Amino acid sequence: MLNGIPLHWFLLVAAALFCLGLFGALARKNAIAVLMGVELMLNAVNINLLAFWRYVNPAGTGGLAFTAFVFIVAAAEAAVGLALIISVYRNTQSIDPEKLDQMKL
Amino acid sequence: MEVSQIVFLILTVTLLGAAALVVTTKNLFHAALYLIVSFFSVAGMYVLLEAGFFAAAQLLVYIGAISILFIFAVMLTRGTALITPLNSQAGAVGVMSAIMFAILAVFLWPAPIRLQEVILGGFRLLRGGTYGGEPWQFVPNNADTAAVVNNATLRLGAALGDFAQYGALLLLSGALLLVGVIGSIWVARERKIADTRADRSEAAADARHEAQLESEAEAREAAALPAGAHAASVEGQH
Amino acid sequence: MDAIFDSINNLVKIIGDAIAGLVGSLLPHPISDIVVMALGTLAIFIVVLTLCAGLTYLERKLVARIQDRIGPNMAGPKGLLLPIADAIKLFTKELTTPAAADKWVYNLAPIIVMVFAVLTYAVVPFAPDVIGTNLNIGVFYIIAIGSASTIAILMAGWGSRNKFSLLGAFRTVAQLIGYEVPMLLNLIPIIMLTGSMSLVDIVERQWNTGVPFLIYFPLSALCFLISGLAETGRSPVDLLEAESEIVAGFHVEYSGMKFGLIMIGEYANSLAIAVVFVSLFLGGYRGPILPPYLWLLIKTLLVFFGFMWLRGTLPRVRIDQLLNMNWKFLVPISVVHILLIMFEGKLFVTDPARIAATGGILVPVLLQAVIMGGTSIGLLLGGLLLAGRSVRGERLQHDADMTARRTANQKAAMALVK
Amino acid sequence: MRTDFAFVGVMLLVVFGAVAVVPVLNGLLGPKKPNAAKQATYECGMETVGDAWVQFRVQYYLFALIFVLFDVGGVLLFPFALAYNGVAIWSVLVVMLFAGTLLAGLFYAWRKGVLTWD
Repeated sequence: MLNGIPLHWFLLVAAALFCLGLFGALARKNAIAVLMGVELMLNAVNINLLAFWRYVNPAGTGGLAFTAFVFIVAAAEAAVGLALIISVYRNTQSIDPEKLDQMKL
Repeated sequence: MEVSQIVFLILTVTLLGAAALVVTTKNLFHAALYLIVSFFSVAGMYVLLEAGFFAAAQLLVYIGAISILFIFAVMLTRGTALITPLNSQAGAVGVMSAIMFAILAVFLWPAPIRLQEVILGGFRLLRGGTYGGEPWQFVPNNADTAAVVNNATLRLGAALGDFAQYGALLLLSGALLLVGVIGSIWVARERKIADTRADRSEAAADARHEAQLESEAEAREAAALPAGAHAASVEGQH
Repeated sequence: MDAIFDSINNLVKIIGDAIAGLVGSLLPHPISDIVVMALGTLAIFIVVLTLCAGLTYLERKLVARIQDRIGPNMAGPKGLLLPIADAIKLFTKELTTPAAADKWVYNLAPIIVMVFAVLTYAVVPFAPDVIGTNLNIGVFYIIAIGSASTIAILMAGWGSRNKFSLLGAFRTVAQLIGYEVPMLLNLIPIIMLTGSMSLVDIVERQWNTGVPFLIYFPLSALCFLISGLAETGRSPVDLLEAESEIVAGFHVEYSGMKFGLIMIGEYANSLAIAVVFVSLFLGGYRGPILPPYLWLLIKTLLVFFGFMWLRGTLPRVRIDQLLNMNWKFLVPISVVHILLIMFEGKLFVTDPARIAATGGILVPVLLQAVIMGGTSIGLLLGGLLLAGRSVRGERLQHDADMTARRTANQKAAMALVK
Repeated sequence: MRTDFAFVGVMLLVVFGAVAVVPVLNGLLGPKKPNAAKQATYECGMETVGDAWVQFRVQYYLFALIFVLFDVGGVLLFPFALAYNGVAIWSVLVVMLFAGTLLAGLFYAWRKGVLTWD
């Protein structure tokens, strides 16, 4: 209990955010929007990591270190994913993931 | 209601509202802006969790860097007007996400079912332990905890440099970033026109086509030649 | 006598405490805290706005002097009322909105520029115990806020739905994100020596050791200043509003007070850079004899005077030059600087307790400062030498290419004539 | 910790409120005579051709990539800089290796000509 906010509030919000991100990642028709959904999911993970760090083990650094790692992963994922999308768009003039059904461009 | 609870609820509403708009808005630039709003609310959540360093890092990394990448990508891939923002499986995906959230909510809500204890107890039983017991031991909210939380960034820094703790993680993340950036530069770079695969295959097809035309023409010439020669010889006979 | 000096030195704090006490006695507990914070916020906001207004007048006058003009002289005595006249003019202009604009984004952008500009001042110490809030991540917060405000420019460029706006916004963002990197990197040596990110701790360390960080890290100071100028779009690097190239950059379509907000926001940003520079490298509010807030004001005005001087003197650089200087000079040299300082910080130690723990050579503070400052200057000179040589090599190569092409053309022409 | 940040939150709200009033006030004080020519997109007097939201060059994205490399890497350097006084020399070497990784990325981009604006 941390000044009146119980842990499960944070976990519920993170769960809702994760499910919204999942919906975005699976249901959007635009590849960039799919990546936005993935970013939302990573943020939900970060909220969980920091919430457990703060409530359960603030003396340790595991939650913090892995949050930092998720930051890096998110940045690298966005960079590579968007570069791929730009490249695909340049070759096919489309960023609808459903239309990309060929192995070669 | 305490002040922190009110702040939490406001942040929750903005966060989930903005996230819902991110996944449904048709205009991608607006979706990127809503994404920024949700990042900002997540930074507020970090402040409530007393991780100030990560709140600022959220601003720096997510809003200052990743959102900019997203907006640049949106600008670079224009001309793809969307009639519908969602694909054909959207309904099924929505139902699945809702079910998933319902399951998570049931698990996470502490009373009256306390399913988390059931599940964790079940895991313990599977691993040969005993059923029951508190799943998480919360730390008390006293001066010691406050001091520990306050110098968390310093301890994180010490842990990141130490191979006994997270030094390997630091180097791994450095390598990941490096590889990611090199890969993206390689993929996104504009090459000379004959260098892209599409152009290369096109050029190859062109070359094949030309070769075929050429050989056909040669064959025709070759076929025409004896006839001509014959005609010439006939003419010579006259 | 001491009591009088004390009360003069702590003038702001005494007034603030009195107001806080008054509010606390009138209102119940959580609300009174929030009201006190809101009042403090408003105080900072008003001080910043007043300073900005005064500085615009000073800057016009000074730049006019540099360019051999008189400058503002009509509104009030010596044109002193010009900022007020400007405000009245901007407030009574018509607000035009392009019909094609993305209304929400377009209208929100100037407000966000201004809000983020003011937010920076939350962690700047004005005097001992006179600070918005002493965050333990102080300088990191400043960088983060500066980084997040980039979005407002993209919003303005997109929202206007104008080719020039969008082009200007793109170029601006390319410049801003580039120059954030040296700014970020050059804070790290200071944090390493201080062991804290709070601006108060950084100022106090400089006062306690008696050596400002300018002597420790001249290279960092230079990089921070250049990137600060570029971040806020001050004149030698004001590609954000290159009137002659992209009409006025991302804010072509803004008029009236919306335009005014963007301008004041940028001005507040450059003032913030000056204040932060003073706190980081010149000892902040600390100084002998005079009261602290006066010291901060004097130092900040001096740094800002340098900004104005640069604006009046130097021509605008091209965008390729600007980006080249950042990525090919400032960033690599900053990283190398950090690496060297990390080494020296472990080698030359001032604290005897640390010798026992991690080893090293015990040196007095001044010697440490001189060693690190020497490294810093040496690195700067070496970098300049290297960069100068490479630039000269490129230029010679270019000249040679041009000559070769010219002779080839002449030969071809001669052949044609024959 | 949380109370420190409360000031930032209050500042955000108060300044946002104070600043948001300004354009509204200007709208009340200034004249309102819109017409089609005034609301047209400004292009130095020329008629606008095509949509303004045109496609841009990939070079901007490449610059943003290198920025992300240093921005995200720099974030990890900050906690270490904070802990610098208390760590052993080996830790310093680990972090130097990390910083070297960032430089390697910069030099790769340099070699590939990404940094050359044309």
